[in-house]
Parts: sequence; C-alpha cells; structure tokens
Amino acid sequence: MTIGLLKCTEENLVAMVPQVALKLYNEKFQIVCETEAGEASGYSNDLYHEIGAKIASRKEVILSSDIMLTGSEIGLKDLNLMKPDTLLIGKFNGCMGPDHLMALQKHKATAFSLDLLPRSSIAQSMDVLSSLASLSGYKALITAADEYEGYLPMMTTSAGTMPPARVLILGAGVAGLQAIATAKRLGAVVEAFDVRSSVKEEVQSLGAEFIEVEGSIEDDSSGGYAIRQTAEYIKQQKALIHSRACKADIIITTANIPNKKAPILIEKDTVAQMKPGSVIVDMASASGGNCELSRDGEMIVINGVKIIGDSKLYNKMAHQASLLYSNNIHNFLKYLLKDGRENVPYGSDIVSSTLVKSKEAISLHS
Amino acid sequence: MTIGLLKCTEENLVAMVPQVALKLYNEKFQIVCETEAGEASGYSNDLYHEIGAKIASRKEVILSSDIMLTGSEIGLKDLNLMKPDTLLIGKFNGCMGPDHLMALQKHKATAFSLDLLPRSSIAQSMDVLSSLASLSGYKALITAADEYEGYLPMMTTSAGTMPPARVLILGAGVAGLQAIATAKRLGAVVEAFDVRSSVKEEVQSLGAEFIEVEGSIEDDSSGGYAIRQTAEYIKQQKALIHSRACKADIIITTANIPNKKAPILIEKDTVAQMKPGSVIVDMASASGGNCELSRDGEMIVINGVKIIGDSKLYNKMAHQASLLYSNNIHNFLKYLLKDGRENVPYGSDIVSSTLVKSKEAISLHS
Amino acid sequence: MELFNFLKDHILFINLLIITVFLGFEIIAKVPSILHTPLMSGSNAISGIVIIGAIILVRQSEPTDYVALSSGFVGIVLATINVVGGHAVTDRMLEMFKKK
Amino acid sequence: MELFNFLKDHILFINLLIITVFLGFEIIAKVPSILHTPLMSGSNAISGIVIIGAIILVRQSEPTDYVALSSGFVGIVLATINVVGGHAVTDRMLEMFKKK
Amino acid sequence: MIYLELFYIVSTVLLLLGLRMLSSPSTARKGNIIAAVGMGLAVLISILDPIKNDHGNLLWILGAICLGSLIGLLYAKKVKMTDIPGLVSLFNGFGGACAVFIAIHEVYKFDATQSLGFMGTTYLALFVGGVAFTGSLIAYGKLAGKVRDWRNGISSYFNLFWLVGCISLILFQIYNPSLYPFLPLVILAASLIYGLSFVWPIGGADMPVVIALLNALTGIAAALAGIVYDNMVMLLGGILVGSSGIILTMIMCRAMNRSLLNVIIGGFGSAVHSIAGERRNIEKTSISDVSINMRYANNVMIIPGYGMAVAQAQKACKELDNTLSNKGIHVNYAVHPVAGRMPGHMNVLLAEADVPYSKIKDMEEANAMFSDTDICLIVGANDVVNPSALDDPGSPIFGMPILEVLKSKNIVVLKRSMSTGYSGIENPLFSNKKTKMLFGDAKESIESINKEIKTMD
Amino acid sequence: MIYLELFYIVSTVLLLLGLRMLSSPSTARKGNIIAAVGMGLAVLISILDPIKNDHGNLLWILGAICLGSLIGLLYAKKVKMTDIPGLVSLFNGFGGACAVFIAIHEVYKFDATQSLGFMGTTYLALFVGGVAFTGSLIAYGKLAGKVRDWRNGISSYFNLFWLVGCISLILFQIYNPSLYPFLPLVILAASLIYGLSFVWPIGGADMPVVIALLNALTGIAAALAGIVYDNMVMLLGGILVGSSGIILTMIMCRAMNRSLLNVIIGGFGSAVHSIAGERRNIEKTSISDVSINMRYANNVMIIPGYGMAVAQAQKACKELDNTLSNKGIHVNYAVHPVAGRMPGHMNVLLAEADVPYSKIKDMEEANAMFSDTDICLIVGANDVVNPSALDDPGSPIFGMPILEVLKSKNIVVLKRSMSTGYSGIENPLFSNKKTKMLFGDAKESIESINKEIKTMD
Ligand SMILES: NC(=O)c1ccc[n+]([C@@H]2O[C@H](COP(=O)([O-])OP(=O)(O)OC[C@H]3O[C@@H](n4cnc5c(N)ncnc54)[C@H](OP(=O)(O)O)[C@@H]3O)[C@@H](O)[C@H]2O)c1
Ligand SMILES: NC(=O)c1ccc[n+]([C@@H]2O[C@H](COP(=O)([O-])OP(=O)(O)OC[C@H]3O[C@@H](n4cnc5c(N)ncnc54)[C@H](OP(=O)(O)O)[C@@H]3O)[C@@H](O)[C@H]2O)c1
Ligand SMILES: NC(=O)c1ccc[n+]([C@@H]2O[C@H](COP(=O)([O-])OP(=O)(O)OC[C@H]3O[C@@H](n4cnc5c(N)ncnc54)[C@H](O)[C@@H]3O)[C@@H](O)[C@H]2O)c1
Ligand SMILES: NC(=O)c1ccc[n+]([C@@H]2O[C@H](COP(=O)([O-])OP(=O)(O)OC[C@H]3O[C@@H](n4cnc5c(N)ncnc54)[C@H](O)[C@@H]3O)[C@@H](O)[C@H]2O)c1
Repeated sequence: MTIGLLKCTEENLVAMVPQVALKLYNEKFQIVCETEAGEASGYSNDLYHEIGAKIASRKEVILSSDIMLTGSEIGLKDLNLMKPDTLLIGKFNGCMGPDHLMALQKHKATAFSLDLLPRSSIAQSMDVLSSLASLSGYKALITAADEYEGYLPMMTTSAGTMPPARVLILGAGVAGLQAIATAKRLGAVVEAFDVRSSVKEEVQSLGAEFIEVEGSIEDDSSGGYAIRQTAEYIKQQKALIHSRACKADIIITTANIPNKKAPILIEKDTVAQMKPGSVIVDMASASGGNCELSRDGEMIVINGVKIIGDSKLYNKMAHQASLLYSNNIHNFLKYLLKDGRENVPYGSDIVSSTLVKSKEAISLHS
Repeated sequence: MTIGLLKCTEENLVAMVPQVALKLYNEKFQIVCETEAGEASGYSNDLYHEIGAKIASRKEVILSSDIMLTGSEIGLKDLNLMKPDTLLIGKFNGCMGPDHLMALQKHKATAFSLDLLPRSSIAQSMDVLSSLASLSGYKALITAADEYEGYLPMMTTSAGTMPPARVLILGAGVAGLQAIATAKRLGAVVEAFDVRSSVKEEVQSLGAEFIEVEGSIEDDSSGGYAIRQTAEYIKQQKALIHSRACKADIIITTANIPNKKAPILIEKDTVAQMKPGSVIVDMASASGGNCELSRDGEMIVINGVKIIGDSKLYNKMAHQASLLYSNNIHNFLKYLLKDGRENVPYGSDIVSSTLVKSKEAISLHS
Repeated sequence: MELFNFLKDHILFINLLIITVFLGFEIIAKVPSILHTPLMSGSNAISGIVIIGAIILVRQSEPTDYVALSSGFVGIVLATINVVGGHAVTDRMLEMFKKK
Repeated sequence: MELFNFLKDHILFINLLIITVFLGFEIIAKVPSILHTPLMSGSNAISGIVIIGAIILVRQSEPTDYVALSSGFVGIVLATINVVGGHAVTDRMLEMFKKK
Repeated sequence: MIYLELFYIVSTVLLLLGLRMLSSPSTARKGNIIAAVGMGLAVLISILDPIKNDHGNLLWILGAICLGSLIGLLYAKKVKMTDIPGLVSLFNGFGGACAVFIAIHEVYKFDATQSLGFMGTTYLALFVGGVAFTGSLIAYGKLAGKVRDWRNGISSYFNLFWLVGCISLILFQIYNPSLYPFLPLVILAASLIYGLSFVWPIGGADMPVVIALLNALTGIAAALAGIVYDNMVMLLGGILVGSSGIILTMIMCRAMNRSLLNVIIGGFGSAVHSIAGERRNIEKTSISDVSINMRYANNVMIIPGYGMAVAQAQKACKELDNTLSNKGIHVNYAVHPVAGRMPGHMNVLLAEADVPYSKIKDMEEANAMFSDTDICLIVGANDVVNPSALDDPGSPIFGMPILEVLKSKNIVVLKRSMSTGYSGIENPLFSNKKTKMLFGDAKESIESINKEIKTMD
Repeated sequence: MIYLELFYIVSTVLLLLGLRMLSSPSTARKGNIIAAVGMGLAVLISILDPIKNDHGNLLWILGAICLGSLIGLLYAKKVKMTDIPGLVSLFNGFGGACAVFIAIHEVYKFDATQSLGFMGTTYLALFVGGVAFTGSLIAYGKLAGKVRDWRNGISSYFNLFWLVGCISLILFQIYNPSLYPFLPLVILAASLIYGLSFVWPIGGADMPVVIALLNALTGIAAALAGIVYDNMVMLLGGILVGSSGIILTMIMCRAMNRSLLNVIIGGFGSAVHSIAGERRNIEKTSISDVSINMRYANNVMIIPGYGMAVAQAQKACKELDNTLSNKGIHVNYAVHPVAGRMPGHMNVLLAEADVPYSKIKDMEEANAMFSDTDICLIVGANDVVNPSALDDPGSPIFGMPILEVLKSKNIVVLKRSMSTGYSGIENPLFSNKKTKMLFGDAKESIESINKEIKTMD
C-alpha cells in the first residue's frame, strides 16, 4: 500500500516527518512524498530520500497513493486526481464544501479530519488539536514575552525594583493552560478566566489565580467544548475582565467556540485603557478574535498596546509541531488499519466522528 | 540649575524617564527635554510635560543646560553649542575622538561616560553596563526561545516526549548569568563556559553546569574584566566548546573583552555541524562577534541555524531599559552633586574613572 | 487497715512498681508505628519470664508430688514455648527489615 | 563478702536504683536542647529534696542539742532556698518561652 | 553460690535494655537478642540459685525446657509470615497458661498464715493469667480463620457482669479462704470463660489491639507471680511488659481512632457497622505500612496524575524522593503522556519541584522498569493506570496504552475517595490483590509518609 | 496518721511527672509547678509523719523554712535574666551544703552497730555533698565574674591525686570507725577542697556543663541521704535528678563537642587553646539558640545574599519560613539591590523556592521594617549589610545604601567563616553586640534550625 505525503499549502506543517515515515516504511508501506513537503518545517527532501521514500511531484503523489496525508487544505483539482478508495487524512477544520464532498464521493474516497476527534482519553494520542494547541499556548507566551518591553519575573536591581509582569489568560483550554504554565515558569503573576468553572481546579493546579464569574452555563453533553452563555453572564464577565485587563501587561486569549465566531472578551475601550507597552496575543483571531481589534496574522499597535492576532502560532514551531502532528496521524493510521485496510472500524466513535461532514451538517449539528 | 535631556540617536533609550525627571524637578532642578526624547521607549512628550518639564528643540536644550544627559552618541555640532562648564553625562563607550575632546576642552565642559565606572559595590547603583547587560541577557534567551522551533522544557505528551532543549551560554558575566537563570526557569538543560574560573561557583549557584577548561589566566587587577588567554588554552577551549555546541539547541554568547575584538568562540565549522533549527544569539557582535559568522544587528540563517547578532538587545526592552538607565544616571548625579555643583568629587575613584578619555589613552591603557 | 499495713510494709515494692510502670511507658511512648508488631512480639517473649515461677514450683515440689511436678512441667513447657518461640519469631520478623 | 551480703539484703533497693536510673536517662534522652537550662534549673530544685533529711534531723534532735538543732536549721534554710528559689527561677525562665 | 541471686539484677538490666532497644528500628534486632540473653540468664539462675525447700527435680525441669524449646523453635521456623500475629497470640496464651498453673498450685498451698495481700495477689495472677490464656487462644483462632466473629447486642453487658462476678468471687475467697475448697477451681473456670467471652466479640480490625492487650495481661500475670515468689526478675520483667504493653495498646488504638474502652468492652456494637458501607475487595492501608514498605524497598516508582496537580503534591514527592534516595533507594517518576489536563502537565510540576530530568521516565521506559519495581506509588493518577485499557474490550479506553503498574510487586494508590478520573470509568486496579489504597489528600499523605520514613533509623 | 508515709508515694509520682513534663517544651512550665507541689507535699509529710525519736522542734523547722523561702523567692525575683545560670549554681550549692550538714551530723552518731554499707553511704553523702557545695560556689563566682579562671599544667594531676586521697580516707574511716574522732572533719575538709580544685580550672564555655554535673551530684547526695534516712522520696528524687543530670551533662558535652572526662578532670589543658586563634569580639551561637529565638519571635526577616546562592539554601529558607508561618510568626525577605552576583539573582532563587512576591521586600521597604523585626537571619550576605557603608567614611563602600539590620533587635549571621564578601572588606556588623554568628554551610544550618523548631511544641 502506498502512503502519499502532500505538502501543506497553508501552514509550515508536514503530516509525516522522516522519523514517522521510516516507521511506516518498516511496516511495509511505500512512501511517496511531494517535493519539499517538509522544507518549511526543517525536514529536507534528502532526509526523506534517506529513509527510503520516493520524492515526486504533487500530481504523481496523488495519482499513486492509497492513503494520503496532508494538513488543513486540499484543492478540488487534487481530489479529482485521486485513485478510487483513497483514504485522505488531514485536519480540514471539520468540514468541506459541497464540491469537495461530491468529488470525494465520486472517487469513493473517504476523508478524515483529525480535528473532529472526540476529546476522550483513548483518542488523545491522535488528538491534533491538543498537540497544536499546547505548542501554540507555549509559543503565545514566549512571543508575548519577546514583544513585551520588560522583565516577566520580578527583579530587584541596583537601579530599582522591577515588579513582576501581570499576565492574564482568557480561556484555559489546552492552549491556555500551557500559556499559564509557561508564564508561571517565567515568574509572572498569572490570572486566568474561563467560562467552564470546572477549569478552576486545573488553573489552580498550575499555581495561577482563577477569576470567577458567577452563573456560567455548562453543558456536559458538549464533550468538553464551551457553549454560548447568557447575556447577563456575559455582561458581568465583561466588567470583570475589563478591570483585570487594564492592570495586565500581557493578555493571551484562547477562547474558541467550535464553529462559531469567537466571543469578544477584550473590547476597544479596554484596549484604550490598557498600559502602553502591554501585549495582547489573540489566538482566536481566525474565528473573529477575542479582541475586538485584533487582525488575524498581523501585529498592530494601538495606543502603544501591541495586539498580535495569530491562531496558528504553532507555525512558529513548525519543526516540533510537525513531529507531533505526524505522531498523531501515525497513531490514527494504526487505529484505522488495525484490522486491515478492508476492515476500517467505521462503527467506532473515533472513526465515525472524524468523517468529514458538509458545512451544513456542522451548522445544523451545533 | 537646568538639566537638559537629549534624544538618543542610536538607541531606543532615554536618559531620564518622567519618573526620574519628577524627582529631579522636586529637587529644584529645571528640566528641559528634547521633543520626542522618550518616544522610542514609550515615554511621550505629554508625560514630560505633566511633570513640569519644558519641551524644546535639541538646540534649545543644549543652549540652556548646565547638565546634559544623553545616551551613547553626541555630535560635534552639539558640543559646540554647549554652555561653558556644562557637565555631560552619557555612555560614550568610554572614549571620544580628538575633535570631540577638543570641543569639550574649549567649552570647559566635562563629559562622564558611565560605562567606565569601576565594577565596585559602591558604584553598582550607577552601573549602566550591569543594568543593560542584565536586560540583554534576559532578552537574548527569550528571543532565542522565540526563534527556536520547539519547546524549551521537557514535555511528555500523547504524541511523544519532547526532550528539554540544551542551552549553551558562553561568557557568564552579568548578561550570561541572566541568560542562564532565564533558561533554567524555562526548563532547559543549561551549560555555561567562561574563562574566569571564579565564575564557576556563580554559574552553579544558578543550577547550571559549568564547563571547565584547565589552565585559564586570571588577573585580579583587571577589575573583574576578562583578559586575553594563551594559545594552548584557547585551543583546548575551542575543542570543548565545539563539542558542546554541536549538541546545543540554543547558544548565547556574551564574551566581551573591553576595547578589544571579541574572541571567536563559535567557528564556521561548528555552525556547519550544528543541528538545523538551532539558534545562536551573539551578544558580542558589535565588537566582532563570538561567532565567526554573526553580523551585528542582523539575523542570518546558515544550514538551518539561525544566527542573531545583537549587542544591544536591551533596545527590545526600551521601556524598562530606559527606566534603569535613568535611575543609574540619577544615582550618578546625586553622587556628583552631593557637595554642590562647585565641589564635584573629582578625586574619588568613581568620578575620576568615568571621565571621558581619548581613544589613544584607552588603547595605551589596556 | 490491713491493706494499708500491707502497703506500708511494701512501700519499697510499691515505689519500685510505680517507677517501673513509668519506665515501661517512657520506653514505649515514642516507638515508631512500624515497630508495633515486632515490639509486641518481643515483649510477649519477655512476658514468658513467668517460667521462673514454674521452675521454682518444680524445684520446691516433693519428688513424689506428681500433681505438682506435672503441672509445673506443663507450665515450664508452655512458658518455654512462649520464650523461645517468641524470641525466634521476633528475630525472623526483624530480619525482614534488613536491607536485602 | 560483707558487701555482697549488704547487696543481697538490699536487692529490692538495688533494683529500684537501677530502674530509677534508667528512668532518669529515658526521660532526659530526647529533651530538645532549648530546654537544657530550664531543665537543669528545675531538676536542681528537685535535688533540694534533701531538705527532708534536714527536717528529720531536727525532729530527731534533743531540744537541748543546740549543735544538732542549729546545723539542722541551717540545713533546712539552705535546702529551702534551693527548693523555693529553684522552682521560682525556673518558672521565670519558662515564662520567657511564652508567646508575648 | 548463695550470691547467685545477685545476678538476677544483671538479667533484669538485660531485659530492660532489650526492651529499650526493641523500640528503635535500628537496634531492634539486637535488642531482641539481648532480651533473649537476659531471659536465658534468668532461667539459669532460677535453676542453680539455692532456695529453701529445694528438691532439685532437675530432670523434670530440663526435660520441660528442652521440649518447650523444641516446640517453640519449630513453630517459629515454620510459620508463614502472614501467620505470625496468630502465632504470637498463641505463644502469649501459653505464657498465661503457665501463670495459671503456678497460681492454682500456690492457691492450694495457702494456710492461715497467709496475708490478705498475698492471697489477693495470687488470685489476681490466676485470674489475669486465665484471661490471657483463653483470650489469646480465641484471638489465635480468629486470625487463623478457625473461629468466627460472634457478637450480638448483649455480649458487652454479659462481659461486664461476668467481670464483676469474677472479682466478687475472688474477694469472697480471700476473706473466707477455706470455706469452699473447690472455689479456686470455680474462679479458674470463671477466668477462663471471661477470657473467651471478652475476646470473642471483637472484630477483625481490632485484633492487633487485643493481642497487644492480652500480651500486657500476661506480663501482669507474670509480675503478680513474681510477687508471689518474691522474685525480682519476674516482677520487673512482668511489670515492664505490662506497662509497655498497655501504652502500646493505647497507641495502637489511637492510630485506629478507637478508644481502648471501646475495644475492651466489645465496642457496644458501634464500630462494626461503619465499615459496612464500603466497596468490597478494596484493601486500605496506613501511613506506617506504606512507610515501612517504602523504606525497605530497592526501587520505587512514583506515578503522578492529575491528583498530584490538584493536591500540589509535587514538592512533597520530591522531598520523599530525597529522603528515600538518601537511604540508597532508587526513586523514579513514570509520566504517562496524558496524565494531568494538558500536555506536559506533569513535566511542568515536576520541574517546579526540581526533579532532575534523568529521573523522569516516559511510558515506554517505565513499562520496561516495572518488573524491577518494588513499589509503585500512584499519586492521584487514575485513568492512566487503568488496566481495563489492556484487558477489557468493552471499556471505552480499551486499547489506550497505560502504565502497566501491575507488573510491579506492590502498588499503593493515593487518592481521596473511590471516585473516578477524567474519563469517568471504574478502575479495577484498585481492587487488585497487589493494590493497597491510602485515602486522603495526596500531599498530606506523602508528607506523613516522609515524616515517618525519616524517623526510621 | 501512721499511714501518712504512704503519701510519699504521691509526692514521688508528682516529682517524676514534673521532671517528665519539664523535658518537653509545651508542658515544661506546668511540669515545674507539679514538681513544686510534689516537693511541698513531701515537706509537709516529713513534718507531720510520725517517726521514732520525734522531738518535734517544729518552731525550728518552720522558722527555717520561712526564712529559706523568703530568701529564695527574693533572689529568684530580683535576679537579672543573664545572671540566672549563676543563681542556679548558687542554689545548687546550698542543696549540697544541706547534705553536708546532715551527713556530718549522722557520722558523729555512728556506733559499733552500723553496717559498713550504711557508713559508706553516709560518708559518700558527705563527700558528694561537699564537692557539690564548694564546686557550685566557685561556679557561681566565675559566672558572676568574681572568680577568675585558674589553671596550669598540674591542676588535673592534683585533682586526680586528691580524689584518690578522699576515697582512701573514707575507706580507711569506715573500716576503722572510731580510731580518729577528727577524721570525719578531715574528710569534710578534703571534700570541700576537692570541690574547689575540681571546678576552678574549668573554662568559661564549659561552665554550663559543670553546673549540670554539679546539679547531678547534689541529686546523688540527696539520694545517699535518702538511704541514710531510709526515705523513699529523697532516694527516688535524688536518683532521678542524679541520673537525668548525668545524661543531661553528657548531652551538653556532645553538643559542645567535648567529652565528659575532658571536662571533669580539667581538660588537661587541651581544649583551651583551640579557642585562642579566633578573632576577638565575635559571639558564636548554636543551632538551638537560634531556633529558640526564632520560635519565640514575632517578626523574622530573612536576608539572602550570595552565600544563599552558593549553598543553594533557597528551598531550605522557604521551608523554615513555612514552619515559622505555621506557628504564626511573620517572615519576610529583604532583598538588597546588589545581593548576589547578577541583578535579580535573589529574585531568581526565591522564585525557584516559590516564595510569594508579597513577602519579598526591597531595600526601602525592608529598612522601614527593621525596627519591628525581632530577628534578622542573614543567609550568606555580607557586603549588603556592611554598616561601614553608613558610618565609616574611609570605607570603600561608604555611601552605598545597605540593609540596616542594626535597627532590628537581634541579628544572626549564617556563613562558613570570617572571610569577606565580594568587595573584600571587613564587616564590623559581625562583631556588633546584637550579632551572633552561626558558622557553617547556610543550607545545613537552616535545615537544622528548621528541624529543631519543628520539635518545639
Ligand atoms: N494530558 C492532557 O492533555 C489531558 C487533557 C485533558 C484531559 N485529559 C485526561 O485526563 C486524564 C488524566 O489521567 P490522570 O490519571 O492523570 O488523572 P485522572 O484519571 O483524572 O484521575 C485523577 C485522580 O486524582 C485524584 N485526586 C484528585 N485530587 C486529589 C488530591 N488532592 N489528593 C489525592 N488524589 C486526588 C482523583 O481521585 P479522588 O477524587 O478520589 O481523590 C482522581 O481519581 C486522562 O483521562 C486524560 O485523557 C488529559
Ligand atoms: N548583584 C549584582 O549584580 C552583582 C554583580 C557582581 C558583584 N556584586 C557584588 O556582590 C556583593 C553581593 O553582596 P552579598 O552580601 O550578596 O554577598 P557577599 O558580600 O559576596 O558575601 C557572600 C557571603 O556568603 C558567604 N557564603 C558563601 N558560601 C556560603 C555557604 N555555602 N554557606 C553560608 N555562607 C556562604 C561568604 O562567607 P563565607 O565564605 O565565610 O561563608 C560571603 O561572606 C556586593 O559586593 C555586590 O556589589 C553584585
Ligand atoms: N480527553 C482528553 O484527553 C482531552 C484532550 C484535549 C482536550 N480535552 C478537553 O477539551 C476541552 C477543550 O479544549 P481546547 O483547548 O481545545 O478548547 P478550545 O480551544 O475549544 O477553547 C479554549 C478555551 O476557551 C474557553 N472559552 C470559550 N468561550 C469562552 C468565553 N466566552 N470566555 C472565556 N473562555 C471561553 C473554553 O472553555 C476553553 O477552555 C478542555 O476541557 C480539555 O480538557 C480533553
Ligand atoms: N562589583 C559589582 O557590583 C559588579 C557589577 C557588575 C559586574 N561586575 C563584575 O564585572 C565582571 C564583568 O561583567 P560583564 O558582564 O560586564 O562582563 P563582559 O561583558 O565584559 O564579559 C562577559 C563575560 O565574558 C567572559 N569572557 C571573556 N572572554 C571570554 C572567552 N574567551 N571565553 C569565554 N568567556 C569569556 C568574561 O569573563 C565575562 O564573564 C563580572 O565579574 C561581574 O561580576 C561587578
């Protein structure tokens, strides 16, 4: 069976680093690899060549693969070149347009989107979102620290005592927790907020303070993801966050609600009242941003406040991100093929939920 | 008496932040401040205005000042506008050309260069080099962490265990020690090397490993600064550093020898053998660089190794750097004027050694 | 009254008793809990000191007083088991604490 | 021989002595060093128990035997100082340990 | 020869020293030997020492001693470790029986010259010895599984009544010594019955306390016999055992949160039911058990989970590690990839506590090490050590790789309750035979363990 | 009334309990009172209890007791805290003197019926009491500064010889009781002289040990007197004091790294010189002193310096902080701007140890807090607390702002030696009256202090 590796067009990721390719090779797969697939994340063609992979053009790869690995994008043209019965694995934001789905159907191909995995213990070794969120959370803090024009830790020096920086983390999911941990490491004073009050214990377990707003709605059935909140609650929460934000030197926001616009947590007014020199990293910028002013993929400075909008900070850690992503995909592949190519366990929760849905299905569903 | 504040032309620093200006104002000094002197470091004209300073053009400032504060550069034109008997305080790299000195003499002005301060306990509150080196050391590590495409701490995740990054610090002066401390905080495995073996204890006191090379020359009379070493020693040292560097993910070099070219510690060959994705921050780049390939003020990538040459990393922390610099200058001023303007204690070690010398004098001296 | 006289006549004895009780308390009061079992076992062996009573009983019995002799005999056997077995088993127990 | 007989006659006594010595050791063995001085002072007061000897001496003296009486008297005075002063000063010392 | 008696003093001192040394871990074994020497010396003296009315009968004595030693040694050698407490109880009963034999014999020698005190002492020896005897036998039977617990509401009232009865009988007898010649036998019987009825209702968990108490009783019986024979060694040895036994009993009660009274009069039925509500098959353990096990282990593996984070127990773990390492014990940390609530959660915490990277083992390394591990200390981990991931295809986590702690020799789980972890599923590990549960906040538990281990040698 | 004697037992138990409680910090004060009650009871009994040859003489007795109590209370009230050890020694001497009075009196009552043992006991009481008496007086004199140390090479040989002489005299006397009627007086004199010559050569630092020893001797003398009068309370109280006193002496010796023998026979001149090499005016202190001081402080300020970094003592500091904070003591950290070897060096380390930022005071804050600080614990700092920066215009660091620890009540400096800090200049702080030096590695010192404080109540 041939595994094809496509170059990611939108990110610096690669879905199969040479180490993982070698494992698959040893498991008797043929590997075909698009030229320069790993270039952006530090894995050169040579490395792939060394472990026995064939380097080929994109077209060749698609034409020859039974299983195809990629990142978050796949073109319609690519889909139409596929062999019948191809398995396509990537992270497609959970959905594809109708044209794409049609193309898949036409080729009897199946697409799996790993960002749809259930957040269960058993699925965690394939959980791309976890891996990348963790990297991004770490990087968000490091980037903020680099942009911030001062020490994060307290420093008592002969030219005066510099107080520790105050870091505010909004949304304490995987990324938020990692940012908290990193900020604590660097000696900052850290506060965090999340709508899910169960996170309180997790935040405290990292030594940070949890900001509590009374009356959040929780829905255990949502599988760990956050859901929308009442207006009253949002008002109260806004006031609280506003006051904390004004004191903060660094704010990192990670609040996402899957397939919805991200909630606005930092408004214009708040930014206006923040100290010049403060840094905001908005990790939800791709879905609209938690900060009203943030722009995805850009850094803007307003009243001396730097606002960095970046939902894909892991791109800055492409090397390790690709390694983790590849491992996740490898684990998923192992699960998928555990009973052979013919017996993909479509019935299992893990597989069924990763099947790519149509955009409409997603909207109806949530 | 009027204190004039000049805008720094080469750096983002300002020699008197508003907080310090306020103190001086309360001590009955008049403050004249060049427009936008603090803009680059986040202190607006308004802030100066608020605390009672006069905002004026550069020329006006020079014409009216009895004491003039600046950063590391002063133009000949500026000098020639000075009032007689002006005290000029800054950090002029310890020396000035003959034209400048002449101009000073002509106006009976005196220039003090704070980077010439003795490294004694009493002088430490005015020690600009310490303040800035400390900031730079911290920033060097943060910048390196930001450039490095992976975690610094060890991470055991469901997609594999990422080992901790290995950080090598060359030169464990003030900057090096701060870089060590920051790297340790972030969870990296840290090794450090310095020619002065007395630093060993200091390095270990921060929890890092000290790389020992036998047979270093030390000279207590050099006042804490490093001196040149024998050829045999340098050879041995090179081999050792080479082997450690090849394993390192991040290298920070801080080895300076005052008024000499910086020693080459990382050669081309070493860089060629380093892992792609590694990061080198060369903080001695202004005086030739500790890495053969580094270029001051630039980041270059060679074989996937990022080499950042930056001797003035504190520029990236202009806000706090200016605060510390101002405090240092304020402490120096207090010392200078403790017995009144007429009785500057020229006899004291602190004052006499900060007097600006001619370039030749410096070369002869060292 | 008789009791008081008895006490008064044995005042040394009573003092001895009290002090010894104190000493017993004092010795045990700070024992770490891991030693509870071995200590119990060891002091159990010591309580077999009652054997001496049985020995004296036998020595003072007429060689023909078989009732006394045999009850003494059984007493000695039982007490010996207590003493010897007790010390031996304690030793085995304490051996476990030795580092392998 | 005479010594042995003396010992044998006072076997209860000797046992008492030994046990008490043990007890004394046991009580002190784990005392924290901050208490060394107050403990010394307190036990010094207890050593004034010798006063009872002096009292008995006086009680058994002929009311006319002024040598005995006065030596007993002085003995009691001295021992009382030891006891009363000792306890009082110990109390003062221990008061210091109280939280202000 | 007539001064031989003086050597009893030496033997007393040896017994004393022995007991003293037995109460400290580093000297305990030597203490046992010293006590044994003291005992041997005492026996020797008691045989050779000139006494009045001496008829020798050496053969009887030596024969009995040989027979007793043989039996004692044999039992001590053969017994399985787990049966030791029962054996100790049995031995103790024999000591009590010896006291009974002596006392009943002396009682029948009484004539009019006997003082009240002397008579009282002898009867007390009879009573106490008798209770120790049958009580110990019942205790042995229970531990050996041969006797079942028997308890109902009235047992404690019966005991109280019977005790009063025995004492009244004794008092009656010493004031009317020769009224009924069979009364001593009645007293004996009553004592023996009291021993039975006293121990029978006491439940399994309280057995160690009861044995300690019975042991103290034997000591007291020996002391009383010592008074009867005017023998110093018997007296002092007996009192020592008696008093130390009673305080030991009290300490053990305290450790179990029971009052001595509660145990003695049979608990009036209260304590039994509290154990009922618990899940079956779970074996609880105590701080001291865990401590002693860790102290004498060679390889310890700490397995942190989300509970360590919640309890903020990472520094406590490191300190425990330090203590153990100082004693030459190897300590490592097994970190499961998904332990905690974010990737690297455990790494962050362990780094904060300054655990060197070299001690942190990832799943593969750890799983290879478990077979050499003496104790796995599971600190608030649950899902990541759930063996149903390996062997229960119906489990939602079936197939997830876990830390295979069951390969190790002993497992101790620190958590607060039986509640489940993140994934909400039961963990069969907790009811495994190798596993012992230590309930409570992980940080507090570890700190207590550390404290205890520090006191050991 | 004739059973009054029985109450001696109660009094014995009270004395025992008292001593027991005296040896634990939390009960010490109550223990002292209980012992005092026991003592009072004993005195009462000894007055009322029917004895043979009773002539009453109650007035004498009560008069003496009143007088003695008055003097005792007066002294105890008036004495300055620092003079207490001297006073204790003086009191102790009085106890010894009492024994002497009794013994010399009894000795002259001997007739032919007295057994050797009894005579020996009485003479021993005389000797021991005499030594305790004059020895204590000398000790008191030394502590009060009234008697100077006197020592030369032969003093120890003289002592040895004199001791042997005394014992020979006593032996001679008890075997030839009525040969020389003045001999008892000679023995008395010899004993008194031995007391003098024994204590005189012992140096200042050893005084506490000697006092403890003399105290034990008084106890022994009381016990011997107890044998003479066949009085249980005297005997037991005496023995208790004697045995506990001796072990206390040994413990104190160990704490000072001296052997008891070395102290007793006058050290043969060895130990004195070792102290000579040291700088003058430095006051050394001990772990236990520092501990007790910290335990009973309200505000403690920890002042870290480069030495803390070298010793890696930051975590030990935090643990000490925890211990103290748990006892309600306020602990803060004063960080000097240039402490350590890089800006923020102390911050890095304290953060590593998880010291909350709110406890870290910078120089200005700290200097404002020192006047309320009971103890400054200087952990390996030197230059940053050098007061010559403030008051010695000739000093190279004159004018540098420092942490003004001298404003606080007590200062304890932890360092390894008298060597200087980074700037290489002497620090007059170390010889200040408020300052005590605790030499040794800072981490070890702090850990020991912490351990000690944990044992307190
Ligand atoms: N690593 C990640 O990225 C990540 C992210 C999200 C979810 N998860 C999931 O989280 C789970 C992690 O497994 P785990 O074994 O580490 O944790 P776990 O299965 O959640 O179990 C934690 C255990 O700790 C105990 N505990 C809590 N507080 C305690 C305290 N103060 N003292 C003692 N025990 C305490 C709890 O029991 P008691 O209440 O009885 O004390 C609980 O059973 C996995 O299911 C994983 O899939 C992981
Ligand atoms: N902060 C900065 O940026 C910087 C940079 C360079 C220089 N300096 C200078 O460094 C000095 C800092 O002052 P400081 O008071 O922190 O330190 P210091 O004056 O250098 O004194 C440190 C003291 O710690 C003791 N010490 C060393 N190891 C120890 C151990 N293991 N246990 C206990 N004590 C130990 C040493 O005495 P023993 O050897 O007797 O133990 C020494 O006296 C100032 O003079 C400052 O100017 C500061
Ligand atoms: N079972 C597993 O092993 C596993 C693995 C990974 C994640 N998870 C769980 O999945 C959940 C989601 O993780 P994620 O990081 O991908 O989440 P996410 O990226 O979807 O959201 C980030 C965080 O933002 C919060 N948020 C949403 N709206 C907010 C608002 N208005 N204000 C403040 N905060 C808001 C969310 O509660 C969430 O914590 C977490 O509970 C995590 O523990 C479980
Ligand atoms: N007294 C004070 O208060 C005070 C204040 C600040 C600094 N200092 C001292 O001054 C000294 C210099 O500090 P700095 O940071 O400004 O130094 P620097 O910037 O001049 O040099 C940085 C470090 O590089 C090292 N170095 C030089 N050549 C090297 C080589 N070939 N290989 C490896 N390392 C080499 C030096 O030894 C030094 O440690 C330090 O000892 C510091 O402690 C003292």
